Amino acid sequence: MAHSPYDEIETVPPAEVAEEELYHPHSFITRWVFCQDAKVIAIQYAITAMAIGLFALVLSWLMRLQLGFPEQFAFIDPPDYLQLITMHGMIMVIYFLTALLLGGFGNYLIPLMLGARDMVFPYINMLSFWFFFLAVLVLMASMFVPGGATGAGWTLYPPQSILAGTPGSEGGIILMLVSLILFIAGITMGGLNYVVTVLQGRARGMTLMRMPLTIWGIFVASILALFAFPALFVAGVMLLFDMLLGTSFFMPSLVSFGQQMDYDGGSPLLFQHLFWFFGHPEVYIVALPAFGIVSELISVHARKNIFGFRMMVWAIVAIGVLSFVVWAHHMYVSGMNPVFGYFFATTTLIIAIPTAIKVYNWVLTLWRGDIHFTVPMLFAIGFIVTFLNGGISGLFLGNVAVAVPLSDTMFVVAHFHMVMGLAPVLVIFGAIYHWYPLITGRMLDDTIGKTHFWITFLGGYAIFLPLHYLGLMGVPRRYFELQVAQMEFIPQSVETLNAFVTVTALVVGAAQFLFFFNLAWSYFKGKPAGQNPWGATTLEWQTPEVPPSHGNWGSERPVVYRWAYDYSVPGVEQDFIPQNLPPDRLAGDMGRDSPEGRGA
Amino acid sequence: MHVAIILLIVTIGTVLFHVLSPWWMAPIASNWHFIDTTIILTFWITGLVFIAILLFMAYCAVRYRHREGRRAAYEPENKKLEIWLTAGTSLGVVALLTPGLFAWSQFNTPPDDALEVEVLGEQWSWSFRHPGEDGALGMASTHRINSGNPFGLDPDDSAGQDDILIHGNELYVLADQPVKFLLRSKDVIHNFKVPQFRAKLDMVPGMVTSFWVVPTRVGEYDILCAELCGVGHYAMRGRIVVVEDEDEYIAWLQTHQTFADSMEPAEPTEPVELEDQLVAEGQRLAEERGCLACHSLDGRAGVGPTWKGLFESTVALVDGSTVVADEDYLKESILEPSAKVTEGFQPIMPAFDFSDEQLDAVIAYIKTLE
Amino acid sequence: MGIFRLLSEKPWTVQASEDAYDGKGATTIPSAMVGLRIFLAIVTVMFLLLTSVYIMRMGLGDWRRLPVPTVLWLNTALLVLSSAGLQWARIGAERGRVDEVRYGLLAGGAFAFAFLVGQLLAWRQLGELGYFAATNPANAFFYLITALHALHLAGGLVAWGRTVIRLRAGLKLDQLRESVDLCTVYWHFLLVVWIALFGLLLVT
Amino acid sequence: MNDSRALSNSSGGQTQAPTANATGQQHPIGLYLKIWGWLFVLSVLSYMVELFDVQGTARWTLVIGFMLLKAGLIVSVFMHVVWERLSLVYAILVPPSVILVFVFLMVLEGEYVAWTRIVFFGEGS
Repeated sequence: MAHSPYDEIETVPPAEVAEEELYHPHSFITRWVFCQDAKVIAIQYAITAMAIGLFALVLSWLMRLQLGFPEQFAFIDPPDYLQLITMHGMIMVIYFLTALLLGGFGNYLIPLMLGARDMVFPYINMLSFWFFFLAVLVLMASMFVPGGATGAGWTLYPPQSILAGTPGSEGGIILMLVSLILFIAGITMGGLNYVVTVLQGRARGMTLMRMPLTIWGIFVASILALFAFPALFVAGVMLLFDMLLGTSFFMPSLVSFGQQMDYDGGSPLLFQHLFWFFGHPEVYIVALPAFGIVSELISVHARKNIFGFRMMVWAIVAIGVLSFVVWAHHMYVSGMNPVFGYFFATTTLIIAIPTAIKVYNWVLTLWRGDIHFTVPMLFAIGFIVTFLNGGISGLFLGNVAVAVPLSDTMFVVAHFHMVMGLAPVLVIFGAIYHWYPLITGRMLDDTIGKTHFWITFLGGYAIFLPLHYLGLMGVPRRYFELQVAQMEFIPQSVETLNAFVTVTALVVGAAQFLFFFNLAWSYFKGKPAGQNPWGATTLEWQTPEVPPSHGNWGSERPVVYRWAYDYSVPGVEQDFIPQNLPPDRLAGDMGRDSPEGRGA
Repeated sequence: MHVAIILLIVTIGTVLFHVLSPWWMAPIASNWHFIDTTIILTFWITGLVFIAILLFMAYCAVRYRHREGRRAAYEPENKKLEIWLTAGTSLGVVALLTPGLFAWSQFNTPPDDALEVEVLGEQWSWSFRHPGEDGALGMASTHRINSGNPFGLDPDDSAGQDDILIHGNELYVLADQPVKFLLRSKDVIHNFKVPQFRAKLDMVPGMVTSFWVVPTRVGEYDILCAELCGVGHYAMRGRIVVVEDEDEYIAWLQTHQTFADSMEPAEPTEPVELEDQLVAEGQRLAEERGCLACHSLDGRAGVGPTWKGLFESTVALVDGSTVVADEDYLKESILEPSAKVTEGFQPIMPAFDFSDEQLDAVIAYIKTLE
Repeated sequence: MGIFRLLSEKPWTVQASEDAYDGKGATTIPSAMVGLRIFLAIVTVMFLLLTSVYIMRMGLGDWRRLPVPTVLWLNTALLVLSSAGLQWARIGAERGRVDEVRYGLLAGGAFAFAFLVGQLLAWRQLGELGYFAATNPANAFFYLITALHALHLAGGLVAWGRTVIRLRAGLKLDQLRESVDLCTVYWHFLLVVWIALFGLLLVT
Repeated sequence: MNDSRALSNSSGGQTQAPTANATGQQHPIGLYLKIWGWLFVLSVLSYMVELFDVQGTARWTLVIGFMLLKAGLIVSVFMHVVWERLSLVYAILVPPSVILVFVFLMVLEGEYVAWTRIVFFGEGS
């Protein structure tokens, strides 16, 4: 009885990407440089993003040195400091996290987890990477033009971003905007590919609800990216017009250093609305893939199905939709129409509900599980702690009146580093430890991995927890120097705290080289992984070869018979059932007696 | 096991840090206790959730860790539990949101008897405008700003004639007198922030924003700029003095000119004879007009070149030529900074509309810095 | 098709396999067409954002209405003709008539080029009258909006050129139908955007 | 048993789909002509608004109304949206409607900024 539906599946026509359309490389260049294989593009994305992320990490060290030991480092002066914070923020949010999570993980995992041979538009996929690469080059170039890179803060608020008095207002800002526009072009091509592949390229039997949560996260995040980045595009183009043609979209009449400027009538708030209409969904563009991946890690390593799967999917969709109507909670003290405060505080706190549910469900997945404390699991647990902490400080900042004393202080810095810095980075590490065996065929070293985890997690937590309290005290952000002695409300002890945070940041930063050492060493000397070392159900581990070859699936694409979380199914001997395992090949009796009508 | 222990340590450590660390909100000096109360309430609700979830995770880490023969439960969903959790969270959110919205509505309804004071921001200093006897501020706009009219007041607006113009970074307010700050910016976005007042708001060029506050505690407080406004952002600071004594307040007000007075041609005064007096005046000006935000006195290059040893030194300019920093050069550099820009610095200094006397004073001060 | 039903499915039960493969979505519409649709939605969002900014900026007091160059009416007609040309090609492709496809495509492309030249003329006219981008926000928006629209059309012409080349290379109609379809939908879309934007420019 | 029947029905629909698609594309030219006609009529109506010099809210409502009708006709017929599955229509129409929230709030914001300028700067009406 239970078998009959599967027989019918065989009549379903095969999915989109036909065999003959698969791209075949002809030379070294088409194999590794201008490659159209999503897996290679994923690696290209990941390496570029990690390289520039490492650069941004070094920038943060310089910032911390200045903050922790003011006046000790003469080579950092105020314009440098502003350039450091701007480049660090912009790189981390956009060129590192967005590119790595969508371009890196998206490209690698979407085709494999869906049972596709490749992305639907491989050529556009390749273009997407090269646009991203070009954007990175232009961004780097902006540091070498006269005046240096822009120091307007990653939010690039006009008027200051294009006026004298801000470093980089000569050329740096122009290159920054050009780089962003290139990035948007690239991410739009990539995002189109991810979305259409999810809609069209799934293997037979892979319904939307049978997709792993990782894919759900990346899918919804790609949709967000597609519809949020146009706002940044519009804002960027208009800012370029204001800068180069002297138009007044965002520029009111103003007197800059005693001189009347030609601008008139524009409104700086307009830019902020546009920027945050992109900027808030951007937070979830980073967070949703991380949510998805962490669900995967917890489920696999706790050997238990994710708790409340449907709730998790709904939460992802709800967060995706709501994220477009909360943008102005970044603008509570911006002087916007005060009426907006009520609306945005309400929507912001509503979005906390699906987010909280996700946290509960991760924790409840551990409950009654069979928890293997592997390195990916440790990173997932670390993520829950930091994300919970950062989510909680988000409740302070989302609640309009409470946000008034806290905005523009170190509290905000601590909040978004906890929730958008540390948390996604922990997930990325966990994901790399999890999927490295698939990508290279070798395991990463466990001892180095655990050391790396504990230093990163505990160190990161120790860096950002105290910063909340500095913000609570009123210590403003983006200050080159605090001059504690002159500020009555700041006790002397803050200097010690700042020095402590700096030292910890240096240690945690240095610990990341352990990770890169691990990556390199294990590539040659790591323990061979074999097929499916974690005992995962999802399709990417069921490829005929590990690492998967070009085209992923050998002669025949897989057919999917079940959802992605059949772990520890009662009555089945193995504690996991791969998604593509036909019911008649199940060892033991089929899970007919499991709850909710299996075998009805 | 060690995972559980470390989770416990993180939980206890976080709580202990919260309770024991010396870093906490600056003592409040205004009427916005309600904001503080809401913050504390948020700490309680979210703190309990934080502790509960972490402890539960620690429990799971011990109880459900992998052992030989252990098998996880199979439970795709548990509707009852999920509904309870959702409902509980929604309740918590309502408990947080309600006082928040209530406080916001207070924040946006200034009392009718609030004194309106204008705060004018520019890179990187503050000035203020008191409404004068009529209690009303005159119209002002950026279009009308020039060296004789730095606030851009409308000369034809009768309400503006008695407005008292307060140059310099210091403002006095009366304790227990509600003040509504009208915020305006000449150039870029700034933010008027006094940490002890809790309330703050951006000052946006091209519009006027406002918030209100009742200072409740006598004392001197720092004014900070809390919105990135360029290289001098960190140095854009002022003082606000809360006084109880009305006479003291009025005496302070009277040290400043009204708009009408400021528009009258200044009477020629006797030249200052004593060199010390001149230097002292120059020092006062340098501090008040924000010169020292950019020009250091200790030889360090800041936003602008240091003043130490500047006089009579040879200065390299961006166009490759050199010039000796004599009195004429210094004067020109103050009145028209973009004329000769020093090598290695950006042409970002504002033009200062100093009178000849003021110029002499500042230059006399610079001469002493050797 | 119930998106809510889809999302409320319990994937761990066997019932779920009823919709075991969402085959309709994958087979009836070619992926390229789905991709184009989503892209058009993105472009719509972009122009809508621009419009909302336009409306807000309009209310700020210093708005001076721009004289609409007469040539824009001609351009609108050209764009309509261009769209019609492509529609002709599309119908031809459906019915397997190569000549109609060829003439339709060529006419559509030629009118589109003419439209772009016309837009340049409009810019020159305005420039000669002294309406520069910086003088007034209305001018700035006019240049910005027309430039973005023209860029999109120019991008479409690249796809058009590729189709024409493949037609001349002697590809069969079956292999070309999809390209012609895509071009036509894109052209109609840009026509809608232009009519909406032109209307906006006219009434304000 | 019910399950398998439902499935075979749906898969049957899928095998037919390509042919249904091919016929679905062949709409009579008459339909297009009719739509052209309607577009023409609507345009004429818009000019009537201009011609009779209708002012104020009525002018805006009429002009925008005709514009939307025209856009709707083109999108639904020429871009074939009317023959699409509902879910795709949702996917295409929902994001732009979220933007409408943005449009609405921007109008409010614009009015607020303009108001502060009138009150404090004494700038024109």
